[in-house]
Amino acid sequence: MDHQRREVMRFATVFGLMASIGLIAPAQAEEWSRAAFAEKSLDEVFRVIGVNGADTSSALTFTAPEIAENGAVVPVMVSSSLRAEQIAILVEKNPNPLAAQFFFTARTEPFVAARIKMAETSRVYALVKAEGKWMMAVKEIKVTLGGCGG
Amino acid sequence: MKLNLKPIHLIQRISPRIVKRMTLNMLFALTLNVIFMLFSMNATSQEPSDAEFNAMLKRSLRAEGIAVMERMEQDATQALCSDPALIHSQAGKQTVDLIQQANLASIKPPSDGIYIGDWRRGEAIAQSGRGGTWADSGKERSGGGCYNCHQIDRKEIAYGTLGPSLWNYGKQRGDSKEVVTYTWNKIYNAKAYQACSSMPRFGHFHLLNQQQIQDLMGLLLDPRSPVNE
Amino acid sequence: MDDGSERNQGHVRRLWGLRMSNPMRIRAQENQGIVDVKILIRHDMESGLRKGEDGVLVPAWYIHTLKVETQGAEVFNAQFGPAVSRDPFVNFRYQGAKGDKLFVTWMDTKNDSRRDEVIVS
Amino acid sequence: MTASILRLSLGLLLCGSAVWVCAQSSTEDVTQYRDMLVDSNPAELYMAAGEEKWKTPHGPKQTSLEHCDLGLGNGKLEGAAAQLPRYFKDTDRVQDLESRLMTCLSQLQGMSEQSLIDAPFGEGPKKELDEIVAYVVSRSKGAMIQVSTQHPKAQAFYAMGKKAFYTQAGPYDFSCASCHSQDAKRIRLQELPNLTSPAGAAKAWGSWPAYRVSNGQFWTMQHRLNDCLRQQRWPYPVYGSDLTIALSMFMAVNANGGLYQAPGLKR
Repeated sequence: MDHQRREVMRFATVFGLMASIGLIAPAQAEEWSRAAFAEKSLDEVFRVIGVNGADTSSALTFTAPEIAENGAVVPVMVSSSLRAEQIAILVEKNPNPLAAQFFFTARTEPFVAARIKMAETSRVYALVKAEGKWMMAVKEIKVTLGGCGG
Repeated sequence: MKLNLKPIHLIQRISPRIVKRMTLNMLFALTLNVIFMLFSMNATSQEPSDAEFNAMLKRSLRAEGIAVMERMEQDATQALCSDPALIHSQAGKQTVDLIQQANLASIKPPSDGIYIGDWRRGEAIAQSGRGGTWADSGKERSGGGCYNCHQIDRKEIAYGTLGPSLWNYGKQRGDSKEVVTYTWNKIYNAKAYQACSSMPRFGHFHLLNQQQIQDLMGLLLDPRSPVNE
Repeated sequence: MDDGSERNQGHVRRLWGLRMSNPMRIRAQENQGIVDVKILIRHDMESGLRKGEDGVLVPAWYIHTLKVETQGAEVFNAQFGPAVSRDPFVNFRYQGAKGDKLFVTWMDTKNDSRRDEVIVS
Repeated sequence: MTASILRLSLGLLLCGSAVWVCAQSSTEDVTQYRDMLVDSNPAELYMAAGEEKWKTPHGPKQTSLEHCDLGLGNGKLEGAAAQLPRYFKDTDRVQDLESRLMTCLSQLQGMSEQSLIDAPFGEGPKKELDEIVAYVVSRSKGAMIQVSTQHPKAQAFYAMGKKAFYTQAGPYDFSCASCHSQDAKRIRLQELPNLTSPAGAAKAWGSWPAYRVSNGQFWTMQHRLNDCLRQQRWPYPVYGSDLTIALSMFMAVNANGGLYQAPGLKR
């Protein structure tokens, strides 16, 4: 890792300060969708993020473990053979199903990997919007106990 | 209910007649042990003395919550099983028998004569590994932590392998008086059959109460329990 | 900004808070025109559903937006809810070149934010 | 939408209806889970913070830890962690990494050792110590574990650690050996390293300290041992106490010849 270490420079985050005192909007391209993350069922999340029907597709690859030793960290990876505009990851049995969503530009490859929390064993949905249409994949991920449980 | 923290000396828990016979036997065995230990100490000359070792433990550990320092006072079973060289020695083998007898003699059958409880509650007890640590209050009932070491209901995939699989336990063994008594005894005091078993003595140290042991018995032996599907 | 106001004190706290946040760990490597970007962020990502040691719920506090810009244009925008793991990790790819300067910015629900930059290798 | 969810649920029955098939492949699946996690270890965040703390002058003498001797000379970090615990002449003690760093923090920067010992895990000065540990061990990554018992005190600590490893006590009759003296066993789904075998000890000793995903914390070996003893239902081990160092000595010497790969990533 050492040889790969970059000189990571930190800015005074003028941007953040400006955002905090309301001089500019927090994000210009895609504003954080508080509503989508607050919804409590899959269908409500679909409605808010504009999914009105999605089918499984071989163009979509969703990689996640069958078994997660701990629900606190569940690695997920989504990719597509079609250019993606948006990817969303939903956990059916979490109190708020939408875990994360990603917005891509024409330069972004249709690929994302992240780590999410799962409250319990649940189906996990990966949704990809490509060419204006949504497709999806679903996987059941078992959340187990790894250690003594004491 | 509070955990009984102080190690119980087995000798005090068995009938006077057996004590008399056993004390003599044990004294003989222990004398042999001491001779053996002195010999092995000279042989390797690296083993710390008990005084040194206990002083090290004393300055390194402190009481925290229910985890009091008295927990470091070993009973005869723990003292034997802390010495792997001794267990496999000639003197050790004799002590092993005595320790098993003493543990067996200390087991109490259920006071209401009921051996088989509710398997559903038993499953919950088998799942929970809580209790007995310095982070526990001692007010809540402990779990049995059975899945930590055993496969039980096959639907639970997160099971340990330190102990044997208990899947179909009752289906394979039936519910004869011998099987029921053996199972009760094994949960109550596993050291009755294997002096240095890794399994805690759940009844002996009051880690589980009578009701909880009955419920675990149900999980293992009730024909309706999913374990016996 | 008016001096001595509570609002001003708030900013002092925030400035201190900004100084305390840890730098992100960013790896960005180009291979055949595709830049692979891996970002690790030190953040507790409190969901608001977790009880602390005193048995009281720890208030929600998590990163809600992470964005990556290069040459004045955004190439990646992520929105998180409380179900993104503690110390978040994100991996994405874009069409770029060695020497690209990436600006990575996160913002959380207490309006804390942080911006780090990295040169693609 | 609902219709397509229903269609999908057919595929999901794979695991639900034939649970035992899933059970048989569970170990493979857990391997998949771990493989997906190893790529980016959040311990790197602690390493970066620790490097800054190592290099920044602190305390009344405004000294940085670059003058700290971890056994290979002042400020020499490369491979140092892979040779700990060791006997130190200046303190006339056998010390592990954490206790040695406490010596440096107190001697070089005037920090109170007691305040470090007393601080709760993951907070205040102990969190800073954790970060320094993360940085120091990262500079031994790939080194061979080489712990010496040449000094009589080091030899005595190994013997003491071995005795402690097999000592049963407490209401559960547990010793370290109860869980860590056999090959290929596990608790729940977690494999238990056999710390009495060179391979098992090397795998365990060589991958701690580690970032634990279950609680999102970086744990030093002192923290790891503290939680082992908690689960053993023993009394509380004092941070940096001789018992903890002796147990580390036992593990580290058994691990000699193995590869030091810390900081690791654990469940």
